[in-house]
Amino acid sequence: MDDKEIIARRVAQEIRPDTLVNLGIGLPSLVANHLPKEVHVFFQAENGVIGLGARPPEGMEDPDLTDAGGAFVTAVPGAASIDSAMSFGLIRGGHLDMTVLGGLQVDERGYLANWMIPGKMVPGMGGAMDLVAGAKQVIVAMVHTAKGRPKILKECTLPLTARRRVSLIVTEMAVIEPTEDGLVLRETGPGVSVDDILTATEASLIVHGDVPAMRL
Amino acid sequence: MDDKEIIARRVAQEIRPDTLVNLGIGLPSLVANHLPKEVHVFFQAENGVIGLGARPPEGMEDPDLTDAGGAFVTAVPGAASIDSAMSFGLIRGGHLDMTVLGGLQVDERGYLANWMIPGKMVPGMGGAMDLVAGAKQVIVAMVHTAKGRPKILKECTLPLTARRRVSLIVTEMAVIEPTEDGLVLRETGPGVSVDDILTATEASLIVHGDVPAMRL
Amino acid sequence: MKHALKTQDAADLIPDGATLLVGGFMGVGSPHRLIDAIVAKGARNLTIVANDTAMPGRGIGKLVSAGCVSKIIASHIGLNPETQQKMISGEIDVELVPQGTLVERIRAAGVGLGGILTPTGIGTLVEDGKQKITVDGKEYLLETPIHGDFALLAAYRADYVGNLEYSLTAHNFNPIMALAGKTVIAEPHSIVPVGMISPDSVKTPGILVDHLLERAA
Amino acid sequence: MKHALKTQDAADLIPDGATLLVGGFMGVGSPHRLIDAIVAKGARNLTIVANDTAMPGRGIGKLVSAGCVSKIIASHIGLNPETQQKMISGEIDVELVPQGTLVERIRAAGVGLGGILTPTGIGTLVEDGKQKITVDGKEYLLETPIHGDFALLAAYRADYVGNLEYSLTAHNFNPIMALAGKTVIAEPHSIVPVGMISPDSVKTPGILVDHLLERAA
Repeated sequence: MDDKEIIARRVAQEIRPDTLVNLGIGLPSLVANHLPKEVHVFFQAENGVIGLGARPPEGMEDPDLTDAGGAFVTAVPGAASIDSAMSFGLIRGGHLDMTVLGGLQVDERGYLANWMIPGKMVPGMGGAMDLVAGAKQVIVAMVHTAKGRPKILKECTLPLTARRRVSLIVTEMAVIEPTEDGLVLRETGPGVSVDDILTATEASLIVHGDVPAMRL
Repeated sequence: MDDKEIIARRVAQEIRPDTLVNLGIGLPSLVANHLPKEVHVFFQAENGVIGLGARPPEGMEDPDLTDAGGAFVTAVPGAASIDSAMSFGLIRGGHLDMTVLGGLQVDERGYLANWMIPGKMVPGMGGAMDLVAGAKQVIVAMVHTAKGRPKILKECTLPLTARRRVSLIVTEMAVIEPTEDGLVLRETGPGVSVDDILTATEASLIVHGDVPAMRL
Repeated sequence: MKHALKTQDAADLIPDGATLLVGGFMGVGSPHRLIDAIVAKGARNLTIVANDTAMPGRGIGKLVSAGCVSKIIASHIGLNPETQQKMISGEIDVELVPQGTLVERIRAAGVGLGGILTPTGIGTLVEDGKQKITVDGKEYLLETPIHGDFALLAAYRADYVGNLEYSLTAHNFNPIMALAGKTVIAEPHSIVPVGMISPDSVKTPGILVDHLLERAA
Repeated sequence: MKHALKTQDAADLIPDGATLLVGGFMGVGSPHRLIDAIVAKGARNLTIVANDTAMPGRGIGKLVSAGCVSKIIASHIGLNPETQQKMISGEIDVELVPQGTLVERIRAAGVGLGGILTPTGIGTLVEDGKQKITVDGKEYLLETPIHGDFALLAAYRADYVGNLEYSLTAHNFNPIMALAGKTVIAEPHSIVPVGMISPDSVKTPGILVDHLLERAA
């Protein structure tokens, strides 16, 4: 199982039935593949659909039905198409149960930076700031380190996405829950020890007794 | 011709083709009857329809299609049904070309009072404050005096509907245009002299030369 | 997927003292069966947020007549003399709000805004106690969100996901209130299987609707 | 009633230096024929307000490539490296706005609000130069309206009154921008006679639309 699959599988376990979930582009979008068939969830694409479906068969694409990454999709029975005001009204109004987003950095306060690297990458925040400010639960899904350097830091050095403590950080090495007291290590990844995690993490982690391994 | 018909006929002359017009309940609603057939206008009912039509034949009413007074109506071809956010978005966003409203008082500044008589009548402002604040043109359609007492005053004694100079005052005695310099008498009503108007008006009126009579 | 509730079971969800956003304009587009059930169970001390209180014997007017209501936030009560009497006697506290401001305040609550700036009400009694903010040299009133414990909606058609369609002037406040109730109860004329409503026809996405009333008899 | 315009005639209405609200999300729901005509006439110095600049060779990306644009207000330019290069070289001034804030700012302009209060952006670079206002103990940014000289919309179907319907994820910013352009030009796939669209299906009332483009070939 590669790192991305570990992360996607573990995040999928967090999704409750009958909720509204927004998956970011890239790694987070893989989470949908690992949802048990019996768990019914509506996925939102912030460009304007509730009830995002699978990719259409070749030749059956509709140019007017894409996900937020611009890829052709379908919609499930019971879907709704909405404009951007409704889409972000849902996100900002607290109607979105969960968002899963990629991350560049997360810090001890649970603050996320994921939208720019000054001087290098200025793509714009898109919907990320609204999602982090507005979703009931924010899950950061990212690999634990970048080129061997920790991404979970004492304090983010990159511009923040929001001043809001995210709900959970899921990497291939660990599940970490930001709390009022700091970052609590909840689970270890496959073949990874608590010490491995501490070494790969700049932020202080709170470790309570034996930390269970992810069950994937 | 009774007073109300004079007023309704004269106001109807102000309506330009291909505009969006909101007519208040009561006297203003009579204006629609006097519009020339060749002038195409969309009437808005602020409860949620653009393209208000005539009363339906008896037995053909739809309980879900009424005007802002609660009366059964129809809709013309090309009508749109809208929710209250869109309806008042149009009114407040400057998309409504004209509103015709009743008045309790208007003063020399052109300010209108039409929504309450403290201690006597507190119906609420409904959409009146939004209409006066937002419509491109505000026409006050009212009888000139109430029980022999002037309604066009130096300064309104009743609570204002908005701090906005209305566009035109049409009564059975006169057409008066509020301007930066004050109230200008534009036309006299049938069988009414300028002196009659001055006597029935508390506010100062600016009279330029010979004042033409309404052409009804 | 939601099973449709019996009207009385839906009314029983609403405790005394709750704040209810109630759709409708002079009774058109109001959830009439739900209102009847709330009257029948003898609810007390409700705060009603609605465009108007209709008239005695109709829609929200029934809640007023039955003594269920202690506070009303509305734009217009002029066609219901009972509401006016109860306001004057002090039985009901009435807050009057311009209609466009009312719908924007409810929307603000629903879409997570802390408030909106509007010129409506500037220079009038509506100013009282409100913050004024100048933007680009123009003065505005800061109007704050109005949340509801419940939103009670009337709809034309629903599916069992809770997606809603509305009809003609029965839209009015319903689609906006759907955003702003902690618990949203919708009373549709009819309910169709999931997949029967085109995604483009949905005006209130089902994920906003917590409970669906059984279809009209 | 409106006669449909030839695409080139519509493009000719737009002077250099104008501010254009342009619908679309990565090119889906953008007015492609109108964009091509604006490129063809060699427009210059445009300010573009849009969710994104798509990618080179697609939708708004074509305006960027052709050098028509001097300023962009958008939430995302990450998939168009040309926009990023022109931003870095100083050829184009880019203002980045969170997507939900962008749509609310455009809506505010369209519905006559002086601004809205949002928590999005608090504690981030988006705060810079903005007024902060506290309501009920919570801090918000005051975000101001964004008006356009023109709104350029894509729609699924129109009638000759100008009523518009949209399809699936091609709604996006179009229905909101329809409120906020001084002149609104809509590019529908098809146009039907007046009366063929149900009043309940209309998402943009025709009175907002100034010009209709001829239907797609």
